[in-house]
Amino acid sequence: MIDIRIQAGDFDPGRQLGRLEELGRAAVSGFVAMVEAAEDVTEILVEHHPVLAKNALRRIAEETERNWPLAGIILIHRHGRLRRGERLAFAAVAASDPRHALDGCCFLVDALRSRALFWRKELAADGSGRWMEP
Amino acid sequence: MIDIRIQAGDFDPGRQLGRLEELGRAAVSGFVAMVEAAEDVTEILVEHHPVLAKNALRRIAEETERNWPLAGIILIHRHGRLRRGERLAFAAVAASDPRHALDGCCFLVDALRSRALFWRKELAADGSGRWMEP
Amino acid sequence: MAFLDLLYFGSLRETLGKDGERVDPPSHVLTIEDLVAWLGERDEPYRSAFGAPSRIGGAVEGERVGNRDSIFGAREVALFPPPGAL
Amino acid sequence: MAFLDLLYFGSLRETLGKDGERVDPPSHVLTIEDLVAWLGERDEPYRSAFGAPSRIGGAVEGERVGNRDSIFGAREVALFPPPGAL
Repeated sequence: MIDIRIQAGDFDPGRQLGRLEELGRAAVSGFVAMVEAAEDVTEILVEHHPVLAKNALRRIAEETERNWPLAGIILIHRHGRLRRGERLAFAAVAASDPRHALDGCCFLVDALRSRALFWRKELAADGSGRWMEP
Repeated sequence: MIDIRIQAGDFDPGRQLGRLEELGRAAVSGFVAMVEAAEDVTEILVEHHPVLAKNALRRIAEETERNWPLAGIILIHRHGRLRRGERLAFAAVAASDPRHALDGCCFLVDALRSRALFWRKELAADGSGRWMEP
Repeated sequence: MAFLDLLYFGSLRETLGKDGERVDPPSHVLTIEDLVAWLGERDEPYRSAFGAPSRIGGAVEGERVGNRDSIFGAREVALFPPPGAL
Repeated sequence: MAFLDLLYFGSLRETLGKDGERVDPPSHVLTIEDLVAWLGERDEPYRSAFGAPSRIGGAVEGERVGNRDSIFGAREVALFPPPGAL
Protein backbone atom coordinates (compact mmCIF):
# COMPACT_ATOMS: atom_id res chain seq x y z
CA MET A 1 0.00 0.00 0.00
CA ILE A 2 1.43 3.32 -1.09
CA ASP A 3 -0.53 6.49 -0.35
CA ILE A 4 0.79 9.84 -1.54
CA ARG A 5 -0.93 13.13 -0.84
CA ILE A 6 -0.04 16.68 -1.81
CA GLN A 7 -2.34 19.18 -0.19
CA ALA A 8 -2.66 22.74 1.09
CA GLY A 9 -4.54 21.67 4.23
CA ASP A 10 -3.40 20.09 7.46
CA PHE A 11 -3.34 16.36 8.23
CA ASP A 12 -3.76 14.24 11.36
CA PRO A 13 -0.58 12.24 12.17
CA GLY A 14 -2.44 10.02 14.66
CA ARG A 15 -5.05 9.05 12.09
CA GLN A 16 -2.39 8.35 9.47
CA LEU A 17 -0.38 6.18 11.91
CA GLY A 18 -3.65 4.42 12.73
CA ARG A 19 -4.10 3.39 9.10
CA LEU A 20 -0.67 1.75 9.22
CA GLU A 21 -1.27 0.17 12.65
CA GLU A 22 -4.32 -1.57 11.19
CA LEU A 23 -2.06 -3.53 8.83
CA GLY A 24 -1.20 -5.72 11.83
CA ARG A 25 2.57 -5.49 11.54
CA ALA A 26 4.95 -5.27 14.51
CA ALA A 27 6.36 -1.86 13.63
CA VAL A 28 5.04 1.51 12.50
CA SER A 29 7.65 4.23 12.07
CA GLY A 30 6.63 7.81 11.38
CA PHE A 31 8.02 11.29 10.93
CA VAL A 32 6.32 14.69 11.11
CA ALA A 33 8.12 17.68 9.59
CA MET A 34 7.08 20.94 11.23
CA VAL A 35 7.71 24.54 10.18
CA GLU A 36 10.58 25.80 12.33
CA ALA A 37 12.26 29.06 11.32
CA ALA A 38 14.16 32.05 12.63
CA GLU A 39 12.37 34.54 14.90
CA ASP A 40 11.78 37.15 12.17
CA VAL A 41 10.16 34.64 9.82
CA THR A 42 6.39 34.92 10.01
CA GLU A 43 5.56 32.24 7.47
CA ILE A 44 6.98 30.13 4.69
CA LEU A 45 5.84 29.65 1.12
CA VAL A 46 6.11 26.12 -0.24
CA GLU A 47 6.12 26.20 -4.03
CA HIS A 48 5.37 23.18 -6.17
CA HIS A 49 3.96 21.94 -9.48
CA PRO A 50 1.31 19.25 -8.95
CA VAL A 51 2.54 16.81 -11.59
CA LEU A 52 6.25 17.21 -10.87
CA ALA A 53 5.71 16.93 -7.12
CA LYS A 54 3.46 13.87 -7.36
CA ASN A 55 5.85 12.08 -9.70
CA ALA A 56 8.81 12.82 -7.43
CA LEU A 57 7.00 11.51 -4.32
CA ARG A 58 5.78 8.45 -6.22
CA ARG A 59 9.36 7.64 -7.29
CA ILE A 60 10.60 8.06 -3.73
CA ALA A 61 7.89 5.74 -2.38
CA GLU A 62 8.47 3.13 -5.09
CA GLU A 63 12.20 3.12 -4.45
CA THR A 64 11.56 2.69 -0.72
CA GLU A 65 9.17 -0.18 -1.42
CA ARG A 66 11.81 -1.92 -3.56
CA ASN A 67 14.51 -1.56 -0.89
CA TRP A 68 12.64 -2.87 2.17
CA PRO A 69 9.78 -5.32 2.78
CA LEU A 70 7.15 -2.81 3.89
CA ALA A 71 3.41 -3.40 4.28
CA GLY A 72 2.51 0.27 3.84
CA ILE A 73 3.95 3.66 2.97
CA ILE A 74 2.28 7.05 3.51
CA LEU A 75 3.77 10.30 2.24
CA ILE A 76 2.05 13.67 2.72
CA HIS A 77 3.48 17.03 1.68
CA ARG A 78 1.77 20.38 2.12
CA HIS A 79 2.19 23.41 -0.16
CA GLY A 80 1.31 27.09 -0.04
CA ARG A 81 1.69 29.45 2.89
CA LEU A 82 2.42 27.88 6.28
CA ARG A 83 3.02 29.52 9.62
CA ARG A 84 5.70 28.60 12.10
CA GLY A 85 4.63 25.59 14.14
CA GLU A 86 2.37 24.20 11.43
CA ARG A 87 2.82 20.70 10.03
CA LEU A 88 4.70 20.59 6.74
CA ALA A 89 5.08 16.95 5.74
CA PHE A 90 4.60 13.39 6.94
CA ALA A 91 6.31 10.09 6.18
CA ALA A 92 5.45 6.74 7.73
CA VAL A 93 5.75 3.03 7.07
CA ALA A 94 4.61 -0.30 8.53
CA ALA A 95 6.74 -3.45 8.57
CA SER A 96 7.05 -6.73 10.43
CA ASP A 97 10.68 -5.99 11.24
CA PRO A 98 11.32 -2.84 13.31
CA ARG A 99 14.69 -2.39 11.56
CA HIS A 100 12.99 -2.29 8.16
CA ALA A 101 10.41 0.22 9.41
CA LEU A 102 13.09 2.49 10.87
CA ASP A 103 15.38 2.30 7.84
CA GLY A 104 12.52 2.73 5.39
CA CYS A 105 11.26 5.80 7.23
CA CYS A 106 14.76 7.33 7.38
CA PHE A 107 15.14 6.78 3.65
CA LEU A 108 11.80 8.50 2.98
CA VAL A 109 12.73 11.52 5.06
CA ASP A 110 16.19 11.85 3.51
CA ALA A 111 14.58 11.70 0.07
CA LEU A 112 11.91 14.26 1.05
CA ARG A 113 14.67 16.61 2.09
CA SER A 114 16.82 16.26 -1.02
CA ARG A 115 14.61 15.09 -3.87
CA ALA A 116 10.98 16.05 -3.28
CA LEU A 117 10.24 18.80 -5.82
CA PHE A 118 9.13 21.56 -3.44
CA TRP A 119 10.87 24.90 -2.90
CA ARG A 120 10.74 26.84 0.34
CA LYS A 121 10.78 30.60 0.73
CA GLU A 122 10.90 32.13 4.20
CA LEU A 123 8.92 35.36 4.51
CA ALA A 124 9.69 38.01 7.13
CA ALA A 125 7.34 40.53 8.69
CA ASP A 126 9.02 43.38 6.75
CA GLY A 127 7.98 41.79 3.45
CA SER A 128 11.41 40.41 2.57
CA GLY A 129 11.83 36.78 1.59
CA ARG A 130 14.62 34.27 1.25
CA TRP A 131 14.68 31.03 -0.72
CA MET A 132 16.09 28.18 1.33
CA GLU A 133 18.25 26.07 -0.95
CA PRO A 134 20.57 23.32 0.28
CA MET B 1 11.79 16.91 28.42
CA ILE B 2 11.87 13.19 29.12
CA ASP B 3 8.59 11.38 29.75
CA ILE B 4 8.61 7.67 30.59
CA ARG B 5 5.48 5.63 31.16
CA ILE B 6 4.97 2.00 32.02
CA GLN B 7 1.34 1.03 31.95
CA ALA B 8 -1.11 -1.81 31.39
CA GLY B 9 -3.49 0.34 29.36
CA ASP B 10 -3.39 1.60 25.81
CA PHE B 11 -2.00 4.98 24.66
CA ASP B 12 -2.79 7.39 21.84
CA PRO B 13 0.17 7.81 19.44
CA GLY B 14 -1.38 10.90 17.84
CA ARG B 15 -1.75 12.65 21.17
CA GLN B 16 1.82 11.75 22.17
CA LEU B 17 3.22 13.02 18.86
CA GLY B 18 1.15 16.17 19.42
CA ARG B 19 2.94 16.85 22.71
CA LEU B 20 6.25 16.76 20.82
CA GLU B 21 4.92 18.83 17.89
CA GLU B 22 4.07 21.57 20.37
CA LEU B 23 7.76 21.99 21.18
CA GLY B 24 8.04 23.90 17.87
CA ARG B 25 10.95 21.94 16.43
CA ALA B 26 11.30 21.00 12.76
CA ALA B 27 11.23 17.26 13.29
CA VAL B 28 9.20 14.75 15.29
CA SER B 29 10.14 11.12 14.80
CA GLY B 30 8.04 8.35 16.30
CA PHE B 31 7.73 4.58 16.46
CA VAL B 32 4.80 2.38 17.50
CA ALA B 33 5.50 -1.26 18.36
CA MET B 34 2.47 -3.47 17.77
CA VAL B 35 1.79 -7.06 18.84
CA GLU B 36 2.41 -9.23 15.77
CA ALA B 37 2.68 -12.98 16.28
CA ALA B 38 2.16 -16.34 14.59
CA GLU B 39 -1.38 -17.46 13.70
CA ASP B 40 -1.76 -19.79 16.68
CA VAL B 41 -0.77 -17.13 19.22
CA THR B 42 -3.86 -15.63 20.81
CA GLU B 43 -2.12 -13.20 23.11
CA ILE B 44 1.19 -12.31 24.65
CA LEU B 45 2.20 -11.79 28.25
CA VAL B 46 4.64 -8.95 28.92
CA GLU B 47 6.34 -9.49 32.26
CA HIS B 48 8.14 -6.75 34.13
CA HIS B 49 9.17 -5.40 37.52
CA PRO B 50 8.12 -1.75 37.98
CA VAL B 51 11.39 -0.48 39.43
CA LEU B 52 13.69 -2.45 37.14
CA ALA B 53 11.69 -1.50 34.06
CA LYS B 54 11.49 2.17 34.95
CA ASN B 55 15.20 2.39 35.70
CA ALA B 56 16.08 0.68 32.42
CA LEU B 57 13.87 3.02 30.38
CA ARG B 58 15.20 6.05 32.23
CA ARG B 59 18.80 5.02 31.42
CA ILE B 60 17.92 4.50 27.76
CA ALA B 61 16.29 7.94 27.55
CA GLU B 62 19.17 9.65 29.37
CA GLU B 63 21.72 8.04 27.08
CA THR B 64 19.71 9.17 24.03
CA GLU B 65 19.52 12.69 25.41
CA ARG B 66 23.31 12.76 25.87
CA ASN B 67 23.97 11.54 22.33
CA TRP B 68 21.72 13.91 20.34
CA PRO B 69 20.40 17.46 20.85
CA LEU B 70 16.73 16.58 21.38
CA ALA B 71 13.98 18.84 22.68
CA GLY B 72 11.83 15.98 23.93
CA ILE B 73 11.76 12.22 24.43
CA ILE B 74 8.70 10.06 25.12
CA LEU B 75 8.93 6.35 25.95
CA ILE B 76 5.88 4.23 26.72
CA HIS B 77 5.90 0.48 27.38
CA ARG B 78 2.87 -1.64 28.16
CA HIS B 79 2.84 -4.77 30.33
CA GLY B 80 0.45 -7.60 31.07
CA ARG B 81 -1.70 -9.54 28.60
CA LEU B 82 -1.97 -8.07 25.10
CA ARG B 83 -3.80 -9.40 22.06
CA ARG B 84 -2.46 -9.52 18.54
CA GLY B 85 -2.86 -6.12 16.88
CA GLU B 86 -2.68 -4.18 20.15
CA ARG B 87 -0.12 -1.47 20.75
CA LEU B 88 2.88 -2.62 22.78
CA ALA B 89 5.29 0.31 23.05
CA PHE B 90 6.00 3.81 21.79
CA ALA B 91 9.16 5.86 21.29
CA ALA B 92 9.32 9.38 19.93
CA VAL B 93 11.55 12.45 19.94
CA ALA B 94 11.53 16.06 18.78
CA ALA B 95 14.57 17.89 17.37
CA SER B 96 15.43 20.86 15.19
CA ASP B 97 17.49 18.64 12.91
CA PRO B 98 15.59 15.81 11.16
CA ARG B 99 18.75 13.68 11.20
CA HIS B 100 18.98 13.96 14.99
CA ALA B 101 15.31 13.07 15.37
CA LEU B 102 15.62 10.01 13.12
CA ASP B 103 18.85 8.78 14.71
CA GLY B 104 17.59 9.41 18.24
CA CYS B 105 14.39 7.51 17.57
CA CYS B 106 16.29 4.58 16.01
CA PHE B 107 18.55 4.43 19.05
CA LEU B 108 15.54 4.37 21.40
CA VAL B 109 13.91 1.52 19.48
CA ASP B 110 17.10 -0.54 19.28
CA ALA B 111 17.52 -0.07 23.03
CA LEU B 112 13.88 -0.98 23.72
CA ARG B 113 14.43 -4.20 21.81
CA SER B 114 17.65 -5.24 23.51
CA ARG B 115 17.81 -3.54 26.91
CA ALA B 116 14.33 -2.67 28.15
CA LEU B 117 13.67 -5.05 31.05
CA PHE B 118 10.48 -6.69 29.80
CA TRP B 119 10.04 -10.37 28.92
CA ARG B 120 7.56 -11.64 26.36
CA LYS B 121 5.71 -14.94 26.44
CA GLU B 122 3.52 -15.94 23.52
CA LEU B 123 0.39 -17.83 24.54
CA ALA B 124 -1.43 -20.20 22.19
CA ALA B 125 -5.10 -21.20 22.21
CA ASP B 126 -4.21 -24.69 23.46
CA GLY B 127 -2.76 -23.22 26.64
CA SER B 128 0.88 -23.65 25.69
CA GLY B 129 3.31 -20.78 25.95
CA ARG B 130 6.72 -19.85 24.64
CA TRP B 131 9.16 -17.26 25.97
CA MET B 132 10.58 -15.14 23.18
CA GLU B 133 14.22 -14.54 23.94
CA PRO B 134 16.70 -13.02 21.46
CA MET C 1 12.55 21.60 -34.34
CA ALA C 2 9.33 21.90 -32.33
CA PHE C 3 8.94 24.61 -29.71
CA LEU C 4 9.83 23.72 -26.14
CA ASP C 5 7.88 24.89 -23.09
CA LEU C 6 10.08 25.74 -20.14
CA LEU C 7 8.87 25.90 -16.50
CA TYR C 8 10.86 27.73 -13.81
CA PHE C 9 10.59 27.24 -10.04
CA GLY C 10 11.77 28.74 -6.79
CA SER C 11 14.53 31.34 -6.86
CA LEU C 12 15.07 30.63 -10.56
CA ARG C 13 11.49 31.66 -11.33
CA GLU C 14 11.91 34.76 -9.20
CA THR C 15 15.25 35.80 -10.72
CA LEU C 16 13.86 35.40 -14.23
CA GLY C 17 10.64 37.18 -13.30
CA LYS C 18 8.45 34.56 -14.99
CA ASP C 19 7.25 31.03 -14.33
CA GLY C 20 7.93 29.78 -17.83
CA GLU C 21 8.28 30.56 -21.52
CA ARG C 22 8.25 28.95 -24.93
CA VAL C 23 11.68 28.69 -26.61
CA ASP C 24 13.14 27.35 -29.86
CA PRO C 25 16.58 25.97 -28.98
CA PRO C 26 19.17 25.38 -31.72
CA SER C 27 19.85 21.82 -32.85
CA HIS C 28 23.03 21.40 -30.74
CA VAL C 29 20.96 21.68 -27.51
CA LEU C 30 20.44 17.99 -26.72
CA THR C 31 20.55 17.71 -22.92
CA ILE C 32 19.48 19.62 -19.80
CA GLU C 33 23.11 20.70 -19.48
CA ASP C 34 23.11 22.07 -23.05
CA LEU C 35 19.83 23.86 -22.41
CA VAL C 36 21.10 25.52 -19.24
CA ALA C 37 24.32 26.61 -21.01
CA TRP C 38 22.33 28.01 -23.92
CA LEU C 39 19.98 29.96 -21.65
CA GLY C 40 22.96 31.24 -19.65
CA GLU C 41 24.40 32.86 -22.78
CA ARG C 42 21.50 35.31 -22.86
CA ASP C 43 21.61 38.76 -21.26
CA GLU C 44 20.53 39.43 -17.67
CA PRO C 45 18.65 38.12 -15.79
CA TYR C 46 19.49 34.84 -17.57
CA ARG C 47 23.23 35.18 -17.08
CA SER C 48 22.76 35.39 -13.28
CA ALA C 49 19.96 32.86 -13.09
CA PHE C 50 22.01 30.19 -14.86
CA GLY C 51 25.41 31.32 -13.56
CA ALA C 52 25.91 28.11 -11.52
CA PRO C 53 24.78 25.40 -13.98
CA SER C 54 25.57 22.54 -11.59
CA ARG C 55 22.92 23.89 -9.19
CA ILE C 56 20.15 23.71 -11.79
CA GLY C 57 18.13 20.49 -11.97
CA GLY C 58 15.67 19.44 -14.62
CA ALA C 59 12.58 17.38 -15.33
CA VAL C 60 11.31 16.27 -18.74
CA GLU C 61 7.55 15.81 -19.22
CA GLY C 62 7.14 15.89 -15.43
CA GLU C 63 9.80 13.29 -14.57
CA ARG C 64 13.08 14.25 -12.90
CA VAL C 65 16.13 13.56 -15.06
CA GLY C 66 19.90 13.94 -14.78
CA ASN C 67 21.60 16.97 -16.30
CA ARG C 68 23.20 14.88 -19.05
CA ASP C 69 19.94 13.21 -19.97
CA SER C 70 18.43 13.96 -23.34
CA ILE C 71 15.66 16.45 -23.92
CA PHE C 72 15.29 15.34 -27.53
CA GLY C 73 11.66 15.41 -28.61
CA ALA C 74 10.52 16.91 -25.29
CA ARG C 75 7.52 19.27 -25.24
CA GLU C 76 7.98 20.48 -21.65
CA VAL C 77 11.10 20.86 -19.53
CA ALA C 78 11.16 22.14 -15.94
CA LEU C 79 14.29 23.83 -14.56
CA PHE C 80 14.83 24.51 -10.87
CA PRO C 81 17.32 25.11 -8.05
CA PRO C 82 18.02 22.34 -5.46
CA PRO C 83 14.62 21.26 -4.11
CA GLY C 84 13.46 20.33 -0.60
CA ALA C 85 11.17 22.23 1.79
CA LEU C 86 12.01 20.38 5.02
CA MET D 1 27.29 -12.02 55.36
CA ALA D 2 23.81 -10.55 55.13
CA PHE D 3 21.04 -12.42 53.36
CA LEU D 4 20.49 -11.63 49.70
CA ASP D 5 17.06 -11.41 48.07
CA LEU D 6 16.99 -12.81 44.54
CA LEU D 7 14.33 -11.98 41.93
CA TYR D 8 13.77 -14.16 38.86
CA PHE D 9 12.06 -13.18 35.61
CA GLY D 10 10.74 -14.67 32.38
CA SER D 11 11.71 -18.22 31.48
CA LEU D 12 14.16 -18.27 34.40
CA ARG D 13 11.31 -17.66 36.85
CA GLU D 14 9.24 -20.33 35.17
CA THR D 15 12.01 -22.94 35.08
CA LEU D 16 12.75 -22.36 38.75
CA GLY D 17 9.05 -22.36 39.64
CA LYS D 18 9.37 -19.26 41.81
CA ASP D 19 9.75 -15.51 41.37
CA GLY D 20 12.46 -15.13 43.98
CA GLU D 21 14.06 -16.40 47.14
CA ARG D 22 16.35 -15.38 49.97
CA VAL D 23 19.84 -16.88 49.84
CA ASP D 24 23.05 -16.76 51.85
CA PRO D 25 25.89 -16.99 49.33
CA PRO D 26 29.39 -18.00 50.47
CA SER D 27 32.04 -15.31 50.72
CA HIS D 28 33.70 -16.12 47.37
CA VAL D 29 30.51 -15.05 45.54
CA LEU D 30 31.43 -11.47 44.63
CA THR D 31 29.89 -10.82 41.20
CA ILE D 32 26.77 -11.65 39.18
CA GLU D 33 28.91 -14.23 37.36
CA ASP D 34 29.93 -15.85 40.65
CA LEU D 35 26.33 -15.85 41.83
CA VAL D 36 25.08 -17.54 38.65
CA ALA D 37 27.85 -20.17 38.86
CA TRP D 38 27.04 -20.85 42.51
CA LEU D 39 23.30 -21.22 41.83
CA GLY D 40 24.08 -23.49 38.82
CA GLU D 41 25.87 -25.93 41.11
CA ARG D 42 22.59 -26.78 42.79
CA ASP D 43 20.39 -29.69 41.72
CA GLU D 44 17.62 -29.37 39.17
CA PRO D 45 15.90 -27.17 38.25
CA TYR D 46 18.84 -24.84 39.02
CA ARG D 47 21.32 -26.78 36.89
CA SER D 48 19.11 -26.30 33.81
CA ALA D 49 18.02 -22.77 34.66
CA PHE D 50 21.63 -21.56 34.95
CA GLY D 51 23.11 -23.94 32.35
CA ALA D 52 24.01 -21.10 29.95
CA PRO D 53 25.50 -18.48 32.31
CA SER D 54 26.31 -16.02 29.51
CA ARG D 55 22.58 -15.71 28.77
CA ILE D 56 21.76 -14.61 32.32
CA GLY D 57 21.76 -10.89 33.04
CA GLY D 58 21.59 -9.12 36.36
CA ALA D 59 20.49 -6.01 38.18
CA VAL D 60 21.60 -4.84 41.62
CA GLU D 61 19.17 -2.79 43.72
CA GLY D 62 17.07 -2.24 40.60
CA GLU D 63 19.89 -1.07 38.31
CA ARG D 64 21.18 -3.19 35.44
CA VAL D 65 24.82 -4.23 35.84
CA GLY D 66 27.37 -6.23 33.91
CA ASN D 67 28.00 -9.88 34.82
CA ARG D 68 31.43 -9.07 36.23
CA ASP D 69 30.13 -6.23 38.35
CA SER D 70 30.20 -6.59 42.11
CA ILE D 71 27.21 -7.60 44.18
CA PHE D 72 29.09 -6.86 47.38
CA GLY D 73 26.80 -5.42 50.02
CA ALA D 74 23.72 -5.83 47.83
CA ARG D 75 20.33 -6.55 49.43
CA GLU D 76 18.48 -7.40 46.22
CA VAL D 77 19.72 -8.90 42.96
CA ALA D 78 17.53 -9.63 39.94
CA LEU D 79 18.50 -12.39 37.48
CA PHE D 80 16.90 -12.80 34.06
CA PRO D 81 17.22 -14.13 30.50
CA PRO D 82 17.82 -11.70 27.58
CA PRO D 83 15.11 -9.02 27.81
CA GLY D 84 13.03 -7.25 25.18
CA ALA D 85 9.32 -7.59 24.35
CA LEU D 86 9.31 -5.97 20.90
